[in-house]
Amino acid sequence: MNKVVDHISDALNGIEDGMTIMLGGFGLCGIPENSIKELVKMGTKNLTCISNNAGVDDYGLGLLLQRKQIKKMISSYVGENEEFERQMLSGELEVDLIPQGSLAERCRAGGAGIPAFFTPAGYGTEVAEGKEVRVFNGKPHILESALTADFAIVKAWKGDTEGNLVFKATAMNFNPMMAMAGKITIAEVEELVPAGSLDPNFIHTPGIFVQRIFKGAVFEKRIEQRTVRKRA
Amino acid sequence: MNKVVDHISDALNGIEDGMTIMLGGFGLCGIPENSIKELVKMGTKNLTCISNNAGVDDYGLGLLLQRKQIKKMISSYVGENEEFERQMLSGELEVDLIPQGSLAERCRAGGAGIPAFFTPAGYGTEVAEGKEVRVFNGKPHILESALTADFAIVKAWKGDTEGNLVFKATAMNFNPMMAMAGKITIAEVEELVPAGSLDPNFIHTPGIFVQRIFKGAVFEKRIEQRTVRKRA
Amino acid sequence: MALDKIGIAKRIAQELQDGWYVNLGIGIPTLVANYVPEEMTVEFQSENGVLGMGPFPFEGEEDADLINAGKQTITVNPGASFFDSATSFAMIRGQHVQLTVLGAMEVSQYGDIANWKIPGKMVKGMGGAMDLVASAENIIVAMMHSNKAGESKILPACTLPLTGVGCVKKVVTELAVLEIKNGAFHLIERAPGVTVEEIIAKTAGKLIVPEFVPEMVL
Amino acid sequence: MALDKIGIAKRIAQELQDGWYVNLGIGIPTLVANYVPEEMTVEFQSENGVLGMGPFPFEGEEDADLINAGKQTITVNPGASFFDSATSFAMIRGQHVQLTVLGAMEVSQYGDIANWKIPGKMVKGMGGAMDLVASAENIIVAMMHSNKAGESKILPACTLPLTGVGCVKKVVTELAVLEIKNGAFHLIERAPGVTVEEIIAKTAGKLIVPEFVPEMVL
Repeated sequence: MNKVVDHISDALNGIEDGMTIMLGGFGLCGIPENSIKELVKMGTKNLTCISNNAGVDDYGLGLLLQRKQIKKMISSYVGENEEFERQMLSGELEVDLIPQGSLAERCRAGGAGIPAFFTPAGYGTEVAEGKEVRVFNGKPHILESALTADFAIVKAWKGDTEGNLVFKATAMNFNPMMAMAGKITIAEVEELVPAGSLDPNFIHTPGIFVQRIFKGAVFEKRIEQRTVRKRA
Repeated sequence: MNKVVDHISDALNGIEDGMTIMLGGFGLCGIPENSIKELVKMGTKNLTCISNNAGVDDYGLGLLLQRKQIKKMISSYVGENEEFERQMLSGELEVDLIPQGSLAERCRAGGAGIPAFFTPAGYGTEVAEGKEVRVFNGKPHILESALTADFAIVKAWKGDTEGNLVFKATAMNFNPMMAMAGKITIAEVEELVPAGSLDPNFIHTPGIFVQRIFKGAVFEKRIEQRTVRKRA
Repeated sequence: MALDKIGIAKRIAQELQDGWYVNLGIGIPTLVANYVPEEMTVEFQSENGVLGMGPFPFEGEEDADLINAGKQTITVNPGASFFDSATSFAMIRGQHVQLTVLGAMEVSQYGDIANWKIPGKMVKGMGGAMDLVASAENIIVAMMHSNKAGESKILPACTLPLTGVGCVKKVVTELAVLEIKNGAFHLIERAPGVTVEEIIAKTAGKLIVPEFVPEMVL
Repeated sequence: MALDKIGIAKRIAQELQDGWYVNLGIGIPTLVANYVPEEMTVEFQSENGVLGMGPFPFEGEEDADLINAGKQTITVNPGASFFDSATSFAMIRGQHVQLTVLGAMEVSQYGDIANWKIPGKMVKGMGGAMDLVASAENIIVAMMHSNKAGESKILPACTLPLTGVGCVKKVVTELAVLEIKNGAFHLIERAPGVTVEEIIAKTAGKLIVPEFVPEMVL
C-alpha cells in the first residue's frame, strides 16, 4: 500500500466534472496551491467547491472562477474576490454562504460520522431558513447537517509516507476537518518525510484520513495583507 | 491573571458535595491521580463523576468508590472494579453507561457549545431508550446531548503557565475534551514550564480551556495490564 | 467632539478585564489591542486558529503562514497556540471567549445586528460573525452612529439581513456608549464635548436618556 | 478438530487486505495482529487513541502512558500517531476503519450482537463496542459457538441486552465461518475435521448449508 504519488496528475486522478471538492485554507493561507493550478490545467468543470474563501481574482480559487470551472461555492466569506461577487450577483454562480464555525463543524461532522448537530449560529437569520429550530437551555438553536466531498484537497507543512500531516501556524485552519471529510483525501505537502520521522505525539492529521500524498512543486504562498511595523 | 496554583488544596478549592466532576483518563492511563487522592482527603460526598472508567479497587476512582464519595458514575466501561460492580448491582450507586465514542463526543459538544448531535451508536439498544431516533442516509441515529461539569480535572504531561497542555502517547484520551467541558478546568501536570517553552504549533489543549494548573507531587502511574515480550 | 476610530478603540479597551480572552473583528475592533491597560493580561483569539496574537511583524519578518482573521500578517506572544477552525469555533460557541468586539452596519434596540449583506449590492459573507454573535455572552459593537448619507444606523429594527438576533449588549460609536436592554438603547456616556441633543437627533431607535450623562474619560 | 483461539485468529487474519485500518477488540481479536500476511501492510487502531500499534514492549520497557484499549502495555511502529478519544471515534464513526473484529456473547441471524451486559449478574459496560458495531461497514465477530453450558450462542434472536442491531456480517467460531445475510447464517467454511452435522447441531439460529462446505485452509 503506497500513498505517495510522484506526479500531481496522478494525485488528482479521478476528479471529474460535476464533483464536490473541499479545499483547505483561510484566505490564501494554507491553500493547496499546486492542486488548484493542476485543476486549472485539467479544465474540470461544474465543480462544487467547499472552501472558506474563494481566493483572489488571480490566485487560489479565483483561478478556477475566472475560467468558470466552478458551478457552486460553499463558503463563509468571499469579500476579497471581485470576479466572485460579479458571478454571484449576476446569477452565474450558485453560492451557499455558511457561518464559518458551522462550516468547520459541518466538515468535521462529515468526517466523524455525525449526520447533524444543533448550533446557535445563524438562528433568526437567512441561514436558518428551512432549518429545524429547537430550544436548549432557553436558547434557540438550528439543526445543521454534515458536509462531505468526493475529494478533499489539503495542504500541509510536513507529511510522511503514511499520510500523517503536520501544519504550520495558522495555515492549519480548515485543512484537518476537510481531510476527515473527503471520500478521497489528497494532501500536498512542503516536505515529504519517511514514516517515523514525525513525532507520533504531535500529528495534526493522522494518516488514516489521507489516501494520497505528494510534495508540491512550488509554494508561492502569497500574502494577502502585508502588515508590518517599523523597527524601533 | 495567574493560573498557576502552588498547593493542590487551592487547585481543588470550590469542589463541593453534590457537584458533577469530569476526570480524564482511560483505565489508569492519564488519570489525575494527585487530584483524586486530594478528593479522598477532602471527603467530598455525593459526587457525580464523569469518567470513562472507574479505576481499580485500590487506585484511581476506586479510592472514591471505597469511601462512598460517589453518588453517580457516568462511564463507558467499569469492568476492572469489583467494588463498583457490587455497589451498582446492589443499587447503592447510580450508573449511567454510555458508549465510549458518545461519551467522548458529548464532552466535546459540551465544551464546544453544541447542545446535541445525532450518532448511530446505541440505536436499537437500551442506550437509545427515551431518545429521539432519526434516519439519515437510510440509517437510524439517536440524538445525544452535551455533557458539562462543574469541574473538569485533567492530567497532562507538560503544561505552561498560560494553561497550555501537552499529553504523552495514549495518556491523552479523554483529557482534551473534558478540559473543554468543565466550567472550571483544573490541570495537574508532570512538568510545569514557563509560557513560551512549548511549541505553539503542537499544543493539544490551548490554555483558554484551563483555569488552574499545578505540578503534581507524585505520579505513581500504575500499569493495569503489564504485557511484555522476551528479548530474542 | 466626536471620537475618531482610535478614540472608539480606546473607550472599548476600558471594558477589558484581566485574564480575559477576547476576539476582535476586522476594522476598528482590531485597534482595541493597542490600548490594553498595562497592568492587565488579555489574550487575543483570532477565529482562523490562533490564541495569543502579538503585534505586526517587523518588516521582512512576515510569514505567509501566520495571519489573523483579517488576513493580515501577525506575530504571536510567548504562550500562544495554533489550532484548527473547528477547535477555534468550539472556543467561541462554547463561550470560552469572554468578549467579542465587532463592527456593524446596523444595530437595533433589541440587540439585533446586521453586518454581512446588502441585498443585490454587496455580499461578502458572514465569515465567523454569526457564530460569534450567537454564542458570545458579552458583545460590544464598534460602529459609526450614522452612514455616509447621514442616516442613523442605531435603529428601531434592522433593515438589512440579520447576522444575529437579540445579542448585542453594548454599542460604542463616535458619539456615545449605549447599553441595550429591555428593547431600548440606554445612553451611558457621551463623547467629550458631544451633546445629548446631538445623540438624540442621530439615534433612530428608542433611546433612554438619564438625567445625567457623564462624558467619557479616555 | 475444532479450532483453538489461535486458529480463529489465523482464519480472521485471512480477511485482511493490504492498506486496511483495523480495530481489534479485547481477547481473541487481539491475536489477529500476530498473523498479518507478510506482504501486507495493515495498521491497527485502538480506540483509546493510537494508530500504528506494534508488538508488546520488551521487559523493562513498558510505558504506563502507552496502552491499548485492553489496558495492555504496547509499543508503536514508525508512522504511528496518538490522538484524543473524540478523534479516535471520529475515525470509527466516520467509517475510516475498514475492519472491526470483536467478541460476542450472542449473535443473531439478523446480525444483532450482545456482548456487554448480563442483567442482574454482570455489567462491565459497552466501552467502544456500541460505536464500533453501529458504524463499521465490515464487522467480524470472533466467538465460541456455544457457552460453557453447551448452549448455542448462534441464535435466532439475542436473549441478552443488545450492543447493536443488524450489524454483524461474519462470524468465525472454533467450528465454522458463517456469513449473515437475509435473516440467516450461511455456512461458508468448516474447521478442519469438523462435520457439517456438528455445526448444524450446535447452531440454534437459522442456518443455510450449501451442498459443498469447504474446509478452512489455515
